[in-house]
Amino acid sequence: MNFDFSDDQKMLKEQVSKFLSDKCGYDVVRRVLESDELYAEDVWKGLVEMGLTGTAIPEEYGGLGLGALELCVVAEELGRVAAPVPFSSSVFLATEAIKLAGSEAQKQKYLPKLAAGEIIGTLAMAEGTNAPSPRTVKASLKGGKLTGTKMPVPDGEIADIAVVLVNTGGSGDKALSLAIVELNGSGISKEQLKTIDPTRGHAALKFDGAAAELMGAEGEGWDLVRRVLDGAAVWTAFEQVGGAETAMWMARDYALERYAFGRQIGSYQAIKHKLADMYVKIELARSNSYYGAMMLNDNGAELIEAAAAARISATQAYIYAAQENIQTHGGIGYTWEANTQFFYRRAKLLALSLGSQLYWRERLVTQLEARNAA
Amino acid sequence: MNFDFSDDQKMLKEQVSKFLSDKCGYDVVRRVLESDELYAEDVWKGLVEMGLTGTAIPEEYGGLGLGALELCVVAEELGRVAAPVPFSSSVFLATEAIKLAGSEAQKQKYLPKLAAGEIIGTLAMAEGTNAPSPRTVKASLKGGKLTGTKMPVPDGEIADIAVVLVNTGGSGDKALSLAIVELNGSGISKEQLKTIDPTRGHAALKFDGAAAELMGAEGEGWDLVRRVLDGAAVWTAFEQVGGAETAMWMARDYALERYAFGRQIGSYQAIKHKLADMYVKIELARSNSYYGAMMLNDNGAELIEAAAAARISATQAYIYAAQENIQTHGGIGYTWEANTQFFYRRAKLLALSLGSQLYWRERLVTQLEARNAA
Amino acid sequence: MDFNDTPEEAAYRAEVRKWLDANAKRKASKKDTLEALSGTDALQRAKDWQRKKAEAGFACITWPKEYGGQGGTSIQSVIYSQEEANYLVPTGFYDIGLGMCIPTVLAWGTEEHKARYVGPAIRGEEIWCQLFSEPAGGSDVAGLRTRAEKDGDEWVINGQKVWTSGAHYCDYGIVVVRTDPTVPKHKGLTMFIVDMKSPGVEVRPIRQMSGEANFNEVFFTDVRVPDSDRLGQPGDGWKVALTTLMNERLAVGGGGGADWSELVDLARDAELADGPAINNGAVRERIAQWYVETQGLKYTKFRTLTALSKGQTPGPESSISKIVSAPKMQELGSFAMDLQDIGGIIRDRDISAQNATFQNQWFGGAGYRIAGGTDEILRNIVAERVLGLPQDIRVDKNVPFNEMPKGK
Amino acid sequence: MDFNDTPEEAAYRAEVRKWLDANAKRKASKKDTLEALSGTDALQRAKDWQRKKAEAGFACITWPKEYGGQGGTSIQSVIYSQEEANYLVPTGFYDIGLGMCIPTVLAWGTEEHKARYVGPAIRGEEIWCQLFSEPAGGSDVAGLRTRAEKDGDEWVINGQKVWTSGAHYCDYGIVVVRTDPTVPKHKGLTMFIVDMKSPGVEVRPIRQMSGEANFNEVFFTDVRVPDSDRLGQPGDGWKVALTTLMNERLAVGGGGGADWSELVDLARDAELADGPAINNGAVRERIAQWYVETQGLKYTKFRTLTALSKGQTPGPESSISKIVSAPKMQELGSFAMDLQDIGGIIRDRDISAQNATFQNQWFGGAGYRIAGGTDEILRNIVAERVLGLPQDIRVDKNVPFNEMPKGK
Repeated sequence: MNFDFSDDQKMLKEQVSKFLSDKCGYDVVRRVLESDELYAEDVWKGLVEMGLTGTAIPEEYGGLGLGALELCVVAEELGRVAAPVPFSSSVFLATEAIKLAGSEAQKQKYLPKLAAGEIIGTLAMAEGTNAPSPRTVKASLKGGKLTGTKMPVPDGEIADIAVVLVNTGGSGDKALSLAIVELNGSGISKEQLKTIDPTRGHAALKFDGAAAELMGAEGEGWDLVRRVLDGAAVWTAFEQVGGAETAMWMARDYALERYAFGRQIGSYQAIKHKLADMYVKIELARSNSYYGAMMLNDNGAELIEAAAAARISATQAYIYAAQENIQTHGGIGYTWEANTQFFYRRAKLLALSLGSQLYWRERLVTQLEARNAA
Repeated sequence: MNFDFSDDQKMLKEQVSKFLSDKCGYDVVRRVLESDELYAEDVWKGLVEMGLTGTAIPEEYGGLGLGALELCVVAEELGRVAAPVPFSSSVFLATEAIKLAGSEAQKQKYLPKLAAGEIIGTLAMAEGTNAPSPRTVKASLKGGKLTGTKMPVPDGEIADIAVVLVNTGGSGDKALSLAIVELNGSGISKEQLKTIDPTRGHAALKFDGAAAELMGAEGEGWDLVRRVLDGAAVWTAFEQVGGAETAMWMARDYALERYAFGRQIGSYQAIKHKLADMYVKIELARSNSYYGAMMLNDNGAELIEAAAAARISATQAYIYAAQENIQTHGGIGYTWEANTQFFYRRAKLLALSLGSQLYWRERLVTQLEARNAA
Repeated sequence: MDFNDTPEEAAYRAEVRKWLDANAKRKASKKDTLEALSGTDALQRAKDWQRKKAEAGFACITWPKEYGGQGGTSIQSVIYSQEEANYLVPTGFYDIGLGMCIPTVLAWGTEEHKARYVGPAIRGEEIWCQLFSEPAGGSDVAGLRTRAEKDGDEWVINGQKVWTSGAHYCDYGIVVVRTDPTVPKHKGLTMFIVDMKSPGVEVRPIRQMSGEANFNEVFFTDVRVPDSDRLGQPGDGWKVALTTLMNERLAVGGGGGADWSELVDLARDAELADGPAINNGAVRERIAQWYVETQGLKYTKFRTLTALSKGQTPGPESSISKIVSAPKMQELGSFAMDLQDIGGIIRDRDISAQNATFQNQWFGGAGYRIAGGTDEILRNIVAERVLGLPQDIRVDKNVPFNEMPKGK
Repeated sequence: MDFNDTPEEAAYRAEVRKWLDANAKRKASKKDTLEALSGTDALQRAKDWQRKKAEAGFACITWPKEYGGQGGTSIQSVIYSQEEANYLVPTGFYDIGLGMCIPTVLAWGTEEHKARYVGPAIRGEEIWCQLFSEPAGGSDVAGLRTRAEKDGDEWVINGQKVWTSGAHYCDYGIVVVRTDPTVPKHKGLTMFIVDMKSPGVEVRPIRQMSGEANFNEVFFTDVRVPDSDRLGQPGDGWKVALTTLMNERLAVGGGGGADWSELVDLARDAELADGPAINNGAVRERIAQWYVETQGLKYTKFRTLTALSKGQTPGPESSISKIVSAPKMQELGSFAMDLQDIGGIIRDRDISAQNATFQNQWFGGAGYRIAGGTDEILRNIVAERVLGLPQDIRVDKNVPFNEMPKGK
């Protein structure tokens, strides 16, 4: 039994943590929130220099050749500081989609650049305010031409390439395919969107006959994208746990320093129990995330359940911790000046970014039904 | 605007309250719980003598000719003491079903006896552990003969007549009809069931060609029984509010008298906020119940929504108050000797007796959808 | 039991409606409200409307005639509000002044105060704000640090207030300050009327997390107030403030915003990965739950109105409205965003469902759970004042304010 | 990161499994457990099994060899428990004695105590119970009133204990009593070993709300205990008791009972008025939620085991298991009853779904939320010991016990 990260993994975590606490303080998050900057380019460069964009890319494609577990520890640290960088889009989504579905040529072409941080990638799934699915995705790929509008696309304005979920006309779940498109070509317009979390840019991408190429077999897009999401769910769960812990400790520190009626507010049960509940939710999320990490790393048979459980519990923990962190702070916590808002915004962004809990519950229970029947 | 009971109604409430606090203390509830008694016959007789079984029966059929509102105040007081009597079965269900669906002859035959308390009635809907519906009710009525098993039937062992939901072979929602059957005839066997609340007896009734007669039009049973349930939901909501208030005040009194760590436990926020939450839920339930009462009394256009809202909120209030009353008491609250158990049992019994929250939510939302579309 | 007016009430309602029909435009849709309130001339329009109401005898209906009120009943006041809500009229600017400040002046002010201040306030000529909250105070309103020192016939105020609505356009405020730090905290406070245009009063907007700025910080630097503008005796400030806060509790509403009905509309439109949201039992459960809560609050208000109409005074029970509606506001917003899946992050009114109302509500709910009494404080109030449970142990009861532990 | 044993662990596990295969019957199904535990000879069978385990070196694996333990590691102990759980063996009778009482004797007893009591306990010859809770105590364990007075070389105990498991078949108990009521409450306590067959010890079963009787009240009337059976010094009782309670926290399990999997089975069978329960999104939401909680606790335990295997001591984090599983037990039972609609009230194992397991769990959950630390106390523990938040204001810290307000 060794249900923990290895010493090497912990050392990596330590390095990332040190870099981020030096370079990615609240001032950086606030800078991106309040300015027109689309991301913290300085922080991103530092991460690239550490080789982290290539963490789980095989050495033959220019990566570090490490595994899923190493990405978990990186994700947790990025979450802890609410880092305003396109790591999840480029690494958890685009890179992994190419690793999973790309042809050898596509891998050769894009993975080394992604590993080296020369390009930023993203995954374009949604088309507005419905859940992406074979019933709702309309963007089409015909004769190498991509047409339609994708939004919100994470880091859509800064990304160089996008893996796009497109409708190729098959029936039922076979309606969808994946395509890869270079975003600096013609027939593409980008528009920054107003969202709940400006520290992580999202855009509307309009494709009007843009050059694109199929990635993976035609009709396999829905299956492929869900597999990409399973992996991303695990890494994002670590990101969420990291953020939730920051929010919890922020609330706890404030509860110790703030006095009401002559006592630390942290001595009142309403606050104590709220914080205890944060802790409980975070511990459940962390434990489920560990199992998700193990399944992802081992390509285990329970990956779908494990990923969904990690995602659901991490989403609940982060939402609760971020929200009740504001509540613990009282009025000051609701001001623009307070740093509580970074986590409130990010918690909800991450809760929705890979599909809401409704999607994940359904994915989980469908799997449990099948398992229980067996 | 006069959203309150009238002075006459309040006087009736006072009378019932006085009678019950004299005659139906915890000792009576415990006596029925611990003995083979099926109900508190002494209390029942007293209620009959006060004419309450005929409260909403027109004078022409021997009743008091009062309305739905008067039954509400009676229900609340019965709930307050967790009275172990067949009032709901006989009055809210059987009597109202006959008033709604009975032929003139059926009314003439049964209502005066029900009003006078000479007979006890009940409604037999369920057939085991599935929700009764056109898809699950199998008991059949053919040529005046009733066959099948109904359980749990409230007060099935002591009831003299039952209104029975039967399958008469129509298609879809028209599969069901209502029948009325005298339970002292042949072809009927009764078996007392072990349930979560022995202070309100329930039986399995097996019909093997028992004589029965159709009540209301054939194929209208599902519609009729749902209308009966709407009314019963409002009265039961008052019963639930009454019980919930008793549980709340029991918890509150204990929180004042019990000390831990040198202080009244009612001075700790965990207990205070728990009690405040009870109060909030009860007030919402009471307000929804008032509106249900008004709709029921006026046969208003929003009866279905109002009844469902009353039932859902009263169920939630009673379940919460009863459960957290035990929690407030700690260990002693979980013993057989404690009176907390009466309310824990009764809260759940009433939560299920007219169909669980899942039924009522669905009834409500279907109605809201229709209204919002309009 | 009915919702109908008594004959007297009906007659009054008819009169109100007639006047409103003659003087204001009836609302055609929900959107109308927003438009009526926006624009740079909103304040002037509000002043005009308030003057008109006062002239017609529909302003401050329950106040004594001698000070410019109508000497009417609570239920008349409610009837007027119910009817006015159907018309496109500017509201909001006078809620605090007429809802909280002037009632405090009426209760504690001298005859001179009443003669000077009440009339202009009713006629809308002078707007009032309330200056209680402080950065260090929060839920512990009495823990305030802004101080006033006596200097001849004047008091000199120094300190900072926060969360003051409308401070930038108000003419007067009521301010509670510490005049004696050597006695326990509730005992060393005094209330003053302050001219908001006095030298040394500086108003700065507070930007909220949501990006809006609905409140202000107000800084006092050597602000001089004549002793004659004191409300109550020195040291009575807490008792005076309680009068204001009791009136606040009555004034706090349901929070508004999208509710179950908007959620039904959204659920009809929203496609989840496995089908239309409206068919999902988890969605239907929430629609039912929020319907039940909203209706419960609505009919609780009707019960209160009935009590009012019988001459009873509503008590701290009214706290339940905010206990229920504040978390609902936040949760409903959040859940509605979930129904929009990834697209739920979009806050652009042209793209997001129902003009991004759910996203804005999710932000606003976080603040509404705090403003005017947190979820936690309101539960304390219900537990203590309705259910009679003991206060938490108070370490600050008998300690001089300047010796109390304060934290950062 | 893997669940596999190290080579040493694997070897130990193989050894354990080999011995269990030779000495016990492997479980075929879940039901087997219940049958193995029932019957009037359960106690004797438990004694036989404990003796066998001790002879084979699998009892009290981590305890020192000199007192009859094996001097083994925590992880060996866990491995044995994991494996034993797959076999039909009688359990339960020794959990408190070997899990809480004897560890306290080992920590605080004299050499004579250890020599006399530990061996027979390990071999199952003597069973122990724990006598801490009192009617007036509850969550406030130190607020106990049972008193002992010195009389020569003996102490005379009078008072009442409650919630004592197994008092009727136990040979010995550890009892904490008040020996000095004139000092603050934590300081006047003393712990004793008590012979449960002593004159004056009377055991009465407590009937629970659910109808079962798993616990006892124990009355002490002039029970005499030699001073040599004192554990620790007079006045040290609270410190000694904390040793016991720390061990309890480790011993408390997940509560067991029906979980998401049973709920899936039920939802497949149950027909709601509008269709099969398994198709209802609200049902699916709860299946997902409880799956996530159960798995979260399971993997939290694996994280704890990993820490154990590295020689670390688990802390108060283990409280989270009961915080999550106790309300879940109650709510899952309650919700499963809802799925059975009106029929959910039936508690007859032959009629109700899955042998009335949900109904029984709904009763049991109400008790489980209280026993061994209420929901509320456990949150205090997490907040104080894990997150470092201050204790609530303690009015009982420096007050002589006999001057403290006590209520009824």
